[in-house]
Amino acid sequence: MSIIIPGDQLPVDETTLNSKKLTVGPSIYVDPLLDNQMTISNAGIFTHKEKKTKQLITVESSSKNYIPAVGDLIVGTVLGGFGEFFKVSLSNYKPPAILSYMAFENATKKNRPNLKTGSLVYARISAYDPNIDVELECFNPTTGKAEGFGELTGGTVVEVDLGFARYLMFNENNPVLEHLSKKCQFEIAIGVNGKVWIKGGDLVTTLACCQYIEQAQRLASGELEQLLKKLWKQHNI
Amino acid sequence: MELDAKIGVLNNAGGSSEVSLNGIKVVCGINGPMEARPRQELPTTCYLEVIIRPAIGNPTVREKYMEDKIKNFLNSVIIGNLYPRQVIQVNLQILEKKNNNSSYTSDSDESAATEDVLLELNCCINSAFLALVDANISIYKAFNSNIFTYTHKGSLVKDGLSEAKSRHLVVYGIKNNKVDELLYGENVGRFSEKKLFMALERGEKESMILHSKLKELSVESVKQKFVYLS
Amino acid sequence: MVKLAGLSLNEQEFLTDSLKQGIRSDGRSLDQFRDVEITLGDQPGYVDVRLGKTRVAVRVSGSITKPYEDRPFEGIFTISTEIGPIAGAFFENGRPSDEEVLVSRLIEKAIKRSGALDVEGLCIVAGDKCWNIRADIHFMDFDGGFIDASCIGVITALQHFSRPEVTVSGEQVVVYSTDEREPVKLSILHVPICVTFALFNPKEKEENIKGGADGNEEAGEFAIVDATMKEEGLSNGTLTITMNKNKEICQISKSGGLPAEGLMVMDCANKAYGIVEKLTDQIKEVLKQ
Amino acid sequence: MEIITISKFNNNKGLNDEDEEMEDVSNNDQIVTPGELITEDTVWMRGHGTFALGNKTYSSVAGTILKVNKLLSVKPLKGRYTPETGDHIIGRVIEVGNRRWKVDIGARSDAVLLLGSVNLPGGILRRKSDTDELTMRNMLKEGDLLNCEVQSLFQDGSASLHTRSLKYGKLKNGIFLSVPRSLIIRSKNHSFVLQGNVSIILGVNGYIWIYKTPTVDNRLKTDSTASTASKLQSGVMGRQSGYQVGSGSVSLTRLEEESSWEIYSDKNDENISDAIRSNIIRYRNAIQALAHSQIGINESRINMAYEASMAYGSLGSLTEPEVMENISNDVLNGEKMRGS
Amino acid sequence: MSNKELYSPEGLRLDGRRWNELKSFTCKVNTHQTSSDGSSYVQQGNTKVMCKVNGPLEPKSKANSNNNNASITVNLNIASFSPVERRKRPKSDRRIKEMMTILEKTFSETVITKLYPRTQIIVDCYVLSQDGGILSAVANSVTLALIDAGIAMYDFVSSINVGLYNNSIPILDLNHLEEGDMSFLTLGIVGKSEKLAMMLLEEKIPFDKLETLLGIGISGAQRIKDLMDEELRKHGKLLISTAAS
Repeated sequence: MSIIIPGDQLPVDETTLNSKKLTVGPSIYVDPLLDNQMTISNAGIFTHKEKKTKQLITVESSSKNYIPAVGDLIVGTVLGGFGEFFKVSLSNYKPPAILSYMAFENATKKNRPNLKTGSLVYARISAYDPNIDVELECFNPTTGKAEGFGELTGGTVVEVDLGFARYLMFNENNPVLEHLSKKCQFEIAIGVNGKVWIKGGDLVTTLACCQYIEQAQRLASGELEQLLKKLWKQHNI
Repeated sequence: MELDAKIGVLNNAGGSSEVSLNGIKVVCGINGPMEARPRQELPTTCYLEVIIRPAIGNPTVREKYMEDKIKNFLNSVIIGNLYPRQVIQVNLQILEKKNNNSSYTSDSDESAATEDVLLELNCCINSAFLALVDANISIYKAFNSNIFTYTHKGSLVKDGLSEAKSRHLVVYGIKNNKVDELLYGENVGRFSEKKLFMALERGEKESMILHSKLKELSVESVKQKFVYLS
Repeated sequence: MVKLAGLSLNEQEFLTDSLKQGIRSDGRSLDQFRDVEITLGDQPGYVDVRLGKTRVAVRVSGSITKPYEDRPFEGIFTISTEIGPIAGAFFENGRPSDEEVLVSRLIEKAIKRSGALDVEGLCIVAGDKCWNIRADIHFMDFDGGFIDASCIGVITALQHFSRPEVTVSGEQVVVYSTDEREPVKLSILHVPICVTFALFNPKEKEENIKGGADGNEEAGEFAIVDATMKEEGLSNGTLTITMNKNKEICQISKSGGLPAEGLMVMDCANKAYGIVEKLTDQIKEVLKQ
Repeated sequence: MEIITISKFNNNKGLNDEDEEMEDVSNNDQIVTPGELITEDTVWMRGHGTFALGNKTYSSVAGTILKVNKLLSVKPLKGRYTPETGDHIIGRVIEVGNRRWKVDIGARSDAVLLLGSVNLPGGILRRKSDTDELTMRNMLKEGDLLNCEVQSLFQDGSASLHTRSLKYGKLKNGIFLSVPRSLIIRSKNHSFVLQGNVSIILGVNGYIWIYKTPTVDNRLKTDSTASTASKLQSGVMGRQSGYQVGSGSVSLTRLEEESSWEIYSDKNDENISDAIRSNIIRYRNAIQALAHSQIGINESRINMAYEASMAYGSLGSLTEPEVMENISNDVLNGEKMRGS
Repeated sequence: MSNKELYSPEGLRLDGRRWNELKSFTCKVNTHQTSSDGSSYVQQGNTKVMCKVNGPLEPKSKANSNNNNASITVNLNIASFSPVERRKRPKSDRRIKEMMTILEKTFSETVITKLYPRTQIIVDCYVLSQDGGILSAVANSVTLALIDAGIAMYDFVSSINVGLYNNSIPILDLNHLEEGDMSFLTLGIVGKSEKLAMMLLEEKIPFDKLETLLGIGISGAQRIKDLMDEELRKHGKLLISTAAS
């Protein structure tokens, strides 16, 4: 694991970078004023992936500050309906995103989705530009089917660091959920905006799952089993 | 004096740090970037709101002065165009301040108070760096701040809390593991041009030393954030 | 206290449902106070209090000034309670909300008006010179319970603080530095502790107002001790009771909110006393070190 | 002075009378106050002014019990105006918005008057154009008073108004007066021509407009104002002699010629004589006297109060509390005499 | 005037009342019919308070607009001539702000706010003369004015204060001399129940006295409720007799 912070040098030398087509991920700032010089702007884990014709450098950082990107799956809170769309909050104190009434399965002008203020939705970011509103959709635009998107009923939400949310999302066999799934049944929707929706069979299970996810992000994978045992004992499940 | 610091001390803030240096203890909490109120909104870049609160009493012009200095300086470091129409709020709470007899103040302490400004700025800037890294806000370069003092005998010391002829605050930016440029300087007292340059030169060296310490802290905090990978 | 920024219906429902079953999301029982962590600073009068994720730092300081004209034999004691955005982005800078005014009034009543600090002992020269003791409360991190935490902070810091010795010879007032003479502790008359309850009404409002009366079924209101931010935001009102170990009530404040049965208030007061006893002992223990 | 706060009642059908003899509610002058138990009988549907818990129905306002079939409600003694479709009211423009005006009608929320709901200057058959949208402020601007009707209600109870009739529109040549709306008695007609060359509009919302009766004098003038006035006048006359639905309506062709910019003019007539002016004031003060004593206001009472006020020469003296009480006593006494 | 004969051995107070006797209570409603939707005047001994209610109406600013409920704004003006010694209090005074917040939070629970979404109810209170129990008198006058305005409420809020003399004898409905000399509890109850809508104790009392004070305060407040109710009915009868068409 190579951790770098601002002020560090890129751990890859220039000749390698120039050898293949390079894609630069977030947290590395390419300064247009300084001859596209690359500098490290955030602290995180550096990765350099090389393929036959191209290469990728990124810095994986974790924080509570979510910056939207097209294609991200998020858990959002509906702030209200306004004319033709809902406003949805992705994270507190950030400008809300827009979810059109038409961006649902089977939605027509007549058949409007019914979402109350304060309800949760699982949605995909369909358009993003820092200068305009973020747009969301609750269906797969190619098939027109919901495919798991839409309102999340019941359950509750745990807020986790963004890095952890991505880790849960993109590592299919991650030990965190693996362990939990052996213990109980649950539904989960992971938003890369740091919100994880969980619903267990009953209230106590949901609560235990919440506490587990919340505490798991501060533990090494070896300690997970112990945490689970402790929580389940505590709640007498 | 040794810098003592912790990262991620607050829960509500997006990033935070607690730094003790030269008898001053500062907590920095950063909120944001978040949606700007209309009067703060800047179309292409982020609006920085710096709030400093003193350990004792209500904020005065002294705090306003420091807020302004730090705001101007941070504006040159944060990559603002990544956060258009948003606000980044930098809160600095001074918790402890060790002058001769901190728990007792009287009106005659005013002159000492102006000298303290440099010491407090010094601590605030270092604290702000750690908090920015913790908050994952993009910056052009790393930075840190040091204070140098010319004693009445004319020798140059780092920090130096006792009476001094002049005091120099030096902030260098660090990029690609090298001292990049002088970002900010502030001086009080009487000194010659030559002495100033000497202090700056010393600053360059000390800056790298301090940076390695801050780096160590930052790396440790990143490790902690990704502990679940281990 | 704080608007429920972004708390979804699902979360609200989940929280109230759990509370109805007597379960809290941090594993406490309904009438359990969070563990209090009190850290004394190197300097006298500096205390750091943590109540769960809530963090409050209190700084007590002293200076010599002229007493108020209508109270020439008393020193001055002020408590500053400004909540800045460092405690959470929902607090605005420099503009106290109604809630913040309530917090500051409450702390003032609990500590200053209840006479916890002997202000007469702060007089140096009657009508001319006295000590001005100031407690600055720095609210650092908010997760409910600001009142309770700051009360603990202030009362601990007052006991931790010591002022320099002064002597009066004629017109002259001499202040001795801490090296010259042992500094003097303040005289604390009693140790008030605040306990805040959050009130919940799981049923309809009609039930709360008319339930119980006229032979209707029992209303279901209940109170929980030391609410977190989310719990506080969901509650229908708060009740703060300030007591000391001598079984004196220093202050009660139920500023509107859910109407509560008199019996429930008595019940809360009884619970509060148990907590007050425990916290007073803890503070004593901390100060011994 | 113990007051029994729990009162029960049985209805005339004698559905539920296990207790001793109970009062009959339909006499309508029993007062209930908030929190008071009205009935434990579940046959009633709960209407406005009540709330319920279990079987019990409580009053939420101070007022009188009102039963309509199985609907039980409490009519508050007082309260803000609640618009109903067809109400003839007076409103004040407070905001010019996007193709609509916001109008204060003394209700819980402001009403809207859509651009499409007014007579456009220059003929009713004209379609509204973009120019109209841009010149809305030339028709009605902030502060203007309107004579209008509630066209429909939105879901949240706020009103949409219209002025698409010649009797409605912008008001001039008079003064405004506001009285508690509970004092205005709903009737089929709310505008009257009074003696002394004065006309009055009693808005159902408690807003009143007293103005010079439009005269036929300027008939000789050749502009369209004259014809407007004359036709208005004839319309009013028609109503006076037994108003019937439909008789006041005006044919489209006439509307066309009358709907000129003149109807939105800000200028008062030049020839409002001092006599008319003082008559207007006298009516105003007479109505105020009625309102002072909480007496319901209708045409005949206004006339009686006006006559009673004649006993006092100075208009200013009419605002003195004793005088106001005297006037209203006179009205009430006069009514009794007539009634007996 | 220190701890002297506030309460004589014969059981009489400075103004001749017994320990459980209320100050003379008078109230009127509909006192300002042209400038408000509902208004009231309450006199408790020498404490005189007047209150005007306007609303529910379109909110003056977006901040006061709530999609589900009416928002209640209370303004409290304490006239500088109202105390015995003339004294000006700025409106920003924290004590006044505290009282306003308490009133707002109290009445937000008793007014059926869900009936009036996106509206604002503005309550203006004026203290004309002070002789103890301001908060109580103001709360009572707000109740009356809200009812007069025809605003739907679950029930009355009636309020009174009760003091503790010499840490032993409870005394109901204090005047300002008594207030200055003893700890007292101000409470407001809902209707004729024992439910406390608001409760405020600002100085020390022994814990075991709390129950007594609460009990006496609650019955005092219930009595006030009766008196207000009576006045409302009287006023209502009068209205019906004159306004009938």
